[in-house]
Amino acid sequence: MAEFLSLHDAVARFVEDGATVAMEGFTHLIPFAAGHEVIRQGKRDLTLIRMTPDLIYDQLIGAGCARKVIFSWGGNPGVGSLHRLRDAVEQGWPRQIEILEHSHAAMACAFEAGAAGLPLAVLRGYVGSELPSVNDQIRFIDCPFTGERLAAVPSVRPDVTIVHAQKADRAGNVLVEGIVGVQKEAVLAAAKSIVTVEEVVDDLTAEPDYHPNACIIPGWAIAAIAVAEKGALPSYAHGYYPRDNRFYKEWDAIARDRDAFTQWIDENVMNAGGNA
Amino acid sequence: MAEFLSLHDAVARFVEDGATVAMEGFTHLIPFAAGHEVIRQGKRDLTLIRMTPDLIYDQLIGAGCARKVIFSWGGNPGVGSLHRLRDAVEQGWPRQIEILEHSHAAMACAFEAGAAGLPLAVLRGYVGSELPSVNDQIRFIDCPFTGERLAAVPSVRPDVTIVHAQKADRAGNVLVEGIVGVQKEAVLAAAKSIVTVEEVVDDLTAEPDYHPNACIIPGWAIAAIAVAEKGALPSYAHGYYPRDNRFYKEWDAIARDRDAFTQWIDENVMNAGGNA
Amino acid sequence: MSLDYSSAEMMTVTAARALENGMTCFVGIGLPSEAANLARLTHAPDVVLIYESGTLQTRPQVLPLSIGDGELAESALTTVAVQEMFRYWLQGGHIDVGFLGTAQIDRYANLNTTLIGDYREPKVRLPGGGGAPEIATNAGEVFITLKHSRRAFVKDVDFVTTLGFGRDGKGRDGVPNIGKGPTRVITDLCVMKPDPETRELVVVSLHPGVSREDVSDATGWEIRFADELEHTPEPSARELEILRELKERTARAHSGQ
Amino acid sequence: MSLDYSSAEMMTVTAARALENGMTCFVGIGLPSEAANLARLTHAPDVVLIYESGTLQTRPQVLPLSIGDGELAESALTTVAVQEMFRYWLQGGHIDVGFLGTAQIDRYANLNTTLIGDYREPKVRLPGGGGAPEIATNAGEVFITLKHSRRAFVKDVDFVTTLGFGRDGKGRDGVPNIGKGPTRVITDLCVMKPDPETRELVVVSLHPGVSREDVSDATGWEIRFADELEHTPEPSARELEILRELKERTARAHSGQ
Repeated sequence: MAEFLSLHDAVARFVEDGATVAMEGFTHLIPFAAGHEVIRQGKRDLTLIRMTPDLIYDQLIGAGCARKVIFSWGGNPGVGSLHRLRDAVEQGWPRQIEILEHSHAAMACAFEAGAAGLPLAVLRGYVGSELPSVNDQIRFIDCPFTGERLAAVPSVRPDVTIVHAQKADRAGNVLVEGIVGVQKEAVLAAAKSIVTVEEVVDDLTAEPDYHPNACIIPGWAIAAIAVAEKGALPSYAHGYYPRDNRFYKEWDAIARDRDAFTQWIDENVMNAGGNA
Repeated sequence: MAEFLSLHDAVARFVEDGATVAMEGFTHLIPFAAGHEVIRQGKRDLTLIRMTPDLIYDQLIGAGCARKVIFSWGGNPGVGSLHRLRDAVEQGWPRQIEILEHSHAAMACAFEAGAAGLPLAVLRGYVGSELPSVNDQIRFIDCPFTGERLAAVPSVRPDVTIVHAQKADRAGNVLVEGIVGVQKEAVLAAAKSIVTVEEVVDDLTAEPDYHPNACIIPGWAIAAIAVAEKGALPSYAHGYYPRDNRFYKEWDAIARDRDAFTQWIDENVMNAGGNA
Repeated sequence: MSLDYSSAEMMTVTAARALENGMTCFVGIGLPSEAANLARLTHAPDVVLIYESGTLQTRPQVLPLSIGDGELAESALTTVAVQEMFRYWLQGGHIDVGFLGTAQIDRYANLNTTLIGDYREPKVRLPGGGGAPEIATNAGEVFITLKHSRRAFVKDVDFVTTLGFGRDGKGRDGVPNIGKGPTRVITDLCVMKPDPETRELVVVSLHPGVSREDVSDATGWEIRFADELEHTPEPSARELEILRELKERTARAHSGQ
Repeated sequence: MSLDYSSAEMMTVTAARALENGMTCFVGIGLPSEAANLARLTHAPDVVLIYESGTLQTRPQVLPLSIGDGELAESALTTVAVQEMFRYWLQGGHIDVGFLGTAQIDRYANLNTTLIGDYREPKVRLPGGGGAPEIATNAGEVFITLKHSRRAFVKDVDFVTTLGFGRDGKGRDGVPNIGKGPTRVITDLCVMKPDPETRELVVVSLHPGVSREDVSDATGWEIRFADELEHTPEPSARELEILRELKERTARAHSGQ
C-alpha cells in the first residue's frame, strides 16, 4: 500500500546511490520536483532510464548524479541539444558517462514488457539501423511460426520509478490523464515507485470527472506518494498548468555554459527548499 | 474510412463462407445481433475465434455455421455447459467441428500481438499444463537474454472481426466503455471489421462524458458500422441496458435439446427481421 | 450455542477466512467469488478483488453471475483491457492469491477443467482452461475450493489443464518465476494442504461433524490425514448472516432480469 | 503575378502538398509537423495526424514545440499510451506515411540523427533515433523534409540511425513486412525521389528560381537530375497566408509562456 511521504523522505528512502532509476513522462508530467530532490540529496552513480532524457536528465547529468543513461531520444524538444548530456558524452564533464541507446519503439516495448513481468520485448524493429552495432542489448530472434526475424530487447526493470501525476486519493490510488506516456508501465515495471501528485482528493471514483476506463494505478502497486504542487514544471500537467515552452528555450543558453549551469542549479535547486 | 451500412449489408459484404471470424466482447458487449445475422444469412465453414464462446457461438455452432472454433473458455458463465458446443464436439451434431484451445492469457496476448502486427505473442504461460500436447500452435522459445523458456503462440489475425460498442459518431469513430475486453485488439488485428453500435452521435469528442483517454477506435481503422439497438442482448451494454442473466439461465434448457434449440433459432433468429 | 448452517455455507465461510485483509486476489467465478466477497464483507474489507474481465479492485454488492457482469465494472476502481489484466496485473506479479474452482482435482492438486475421457473423443467436454493455467503459475499462491466427491477428487486427473504440482509432485521444482502453487484446498468436508515434501494433498482440518471416513469415502485415492488434525471453527452468526444476505440480494438481482 | 515568399516557405508548402487528404500520417516534430498541419489547414482537412506522444488524429491550432505539447492531447480524438502508439498504430500497419526530418541524409536516403564522427568518440552528439527507425520501416512510405546543405546531404552518413535503402541501396530487398521507404525528399531547393532501380536519390523537381548548380553545390555527392526535370509550382496566396497565420499564432503562444 502506498505510503504518503514528503518528497524529501520518499527520495531519501527509495533512491539509493548506484540504483537504476526511471523517471518517466513523455513530454507531459515530467517529475522535475523529484529530479531536483535527487540532485539536492547528492545521489551518485545512478543508471538513468528514460525514453526522452529532456531537461530533467540534462540537469541530473550536469549535477553529476548519473553513471549511465539509457534512452532513445536525447534532445531539448523543438529547441536543440541537451548540452549537459553532450558535454558529458563528448568531454566527460562533470564525469564520463556510459550511454545505451535504443529507438522509441524498442524502449516503449521494453517498458511494456517490464510491466508484464517478462524478461524481453519482441518487436519488428531496428531493420537496417546501425544501432544494434553499438548496443549489445539489441538481439534478434526467429519467429517459431513464420520464421520472420524480429528484434528483441531486454525489458526495463528499474529499481525505482519516479513519475508525476495529477491526483492521488486517500487510499493511494493515482490518476494519470492526457498524454499518459509509459507512466503506468514504468511504475509497474519497477521494484519500487514514487509518484508525485498535484493534489490529494478523497476518492478518485467519486470525482466528477471519473471515467470507468481512466488510467488509474492502484495504491497497492505504488511504494510512496508525495504531494508536489507544480511538480512537473517546466513540463506540464494536463488540466492544471501548461508547458513552460519559454523556459525550454531559455534552457539552451543556460545549459551551453558550465558556469551558467552550475549557477542555475545552485540558485534553483540546491538552495531551493523543495517540497519537504 | 468506416462505411455506415445496414447490419444485413455489412455481414453480406464482409463475412464470406470459410472466413476466419472473431466476434469479441468479454461477457460485455457481445455482438448477438450480428451473430444472428450471420446465422440468418446461412454462412458456412467459418473458423470462429473467441476467448469465451458464450451463447453466441453456441448458437452459431448449433446452426451449422462453424467448421472450427478457437477459444479459451467454452461455458455458459455461471450456469454450466454450452450444450451446442458439447454436442458438436462429442456427437458431431449438426456437423463435426474442429477445436483449438488456449488459455485466456495466451489468447489475450495473441489478440494483442495481432493488433501489434506481430506474428507471435510471447508469455510466461502453459507451465505444467497439458494443453501444449493437444494444441500444436503452442510452442516455446528461449529468452536470448535470460535463457528462460517462454511460451509462444501465433497472433490472432482474423479475416473479419465483429464487435458491438456503445456509440459511433458521424465520422465513424467508435467509443467502447466499461469492460473493454479485447475489443480494440480484435478490431485492429483483423483485415476488416464490423462494429455494431447502440447509437450514432454527432461527435464523440463533443459528448458530455468525453474523456481524453477513452477507448475510441478511429473510423479509418474500421470497415463498416451498423446501428443495432440492443445489439448485445442478452449480453449488456454498460450505460444502456443490463445483462439478461435470466435468459442466460434459460438458455441451458433450450440448448440441451436439439429440437428445442432449432425451434428457438427458427422463432428468434430465422424468422426475426434483424436490423436490416 | 450451535448455529444451523449447511455444509456449503461451512465451505464458503472457511474459504473466505483463508483470505487476509489487504491481499490482492485474482478471483474465479462461482464458489471462489462467493468466498472472496464474503471475506471482503466480513474480516477483510480491504482485500483487493480482481476479475479476469479487467475489473481492478472491485466491490460488487451482489455476486456476479458471469466473470464480467456490469456490477463488477460499476464497482471497480478502474477497468482495463483483458490483455492488460493478464499481462500487467497477473504475469506482472501483482497477485498474491489466485482463487480457483475446478471440475476435477488430483492428489497433487492438478486441476482438470478440459474434459473427461480422451481428448479426441471426450466423454464429457468441459469449458476449458480459461484464466486458470496462468493464474495457477503466476499468482503468489493458489487457493482452491470445490465440493468434495469421488467424481471431483480423483487420483490422477484425466487432463492437467492447470498445474498443481504436476503428475509426480515435482512440476514446480526448478521452474523460474513461478508461484508457490496450491497452498490449500477447501471443500465442504475439510481443508487440505500439500505435504511439504511430496506435495501430496493432506487433510489438515475436518469441518464440524465430519469424520475421517466421510472424507475418505468422498476422495478417489487413499487420502492422508495430518498427525495434528485440526477441527475447522464453525461459522459465526455474523458470517452466516452476511453470506445469506449476499446470496439473497444476488438471487433477487439475477431473477429480476 | 508573383508572390513574395522565402525558400523555407517554399519547402513547407511543397512538403504539405505531398500529403493527400485522408492519409494517416505519423508526424515528426519540427518541419514535418509544420508541413503536415499546413496540409490539414489547406487542401487536406481530413488528413489524420498522429504524433508519437500517443495523440491520435490531432488538430492543433498552434504548432507544438515538443512532440507532446498539451495542445496535441487537447485536440486529439483520443490519446493512447506510447507503447500502444508504437505497437498497435505504427507496427500494426495503420500508418500510410511517416513524415521525418533528419540531421544527415545520404544518397540512399539513410538518415543519421545519432552523431557526427565516431560512435565512441563523437565530434557532435545528436539526439538519437527516437521514433524514426521504426517509423521508416513500418509506415507505408516515408516523406523526408530538411534544409539543403552539404553538411546535411552527405554521400554516406556517419551512422545509419534510420534505414532509407541501406548503404548499398538494397537494404529493403527481401525484407518481409517492410514499407516502401522514402518516396520523396523535400528541401528548400528541390524535390528528390529514389531511382526505381538503384534507389539513389534523384532530383525530380526544382523550386522556382533554383538552378541545377544550386542543388549540386548544396549536395555532398554528385547528385543526378531526372531526364524530365519538373518545376515545382509556387505557393499560392492562400497557402502562404495560412502558413504565416499558423506561425504567428505559434510564436505568440510559445512566447506567452
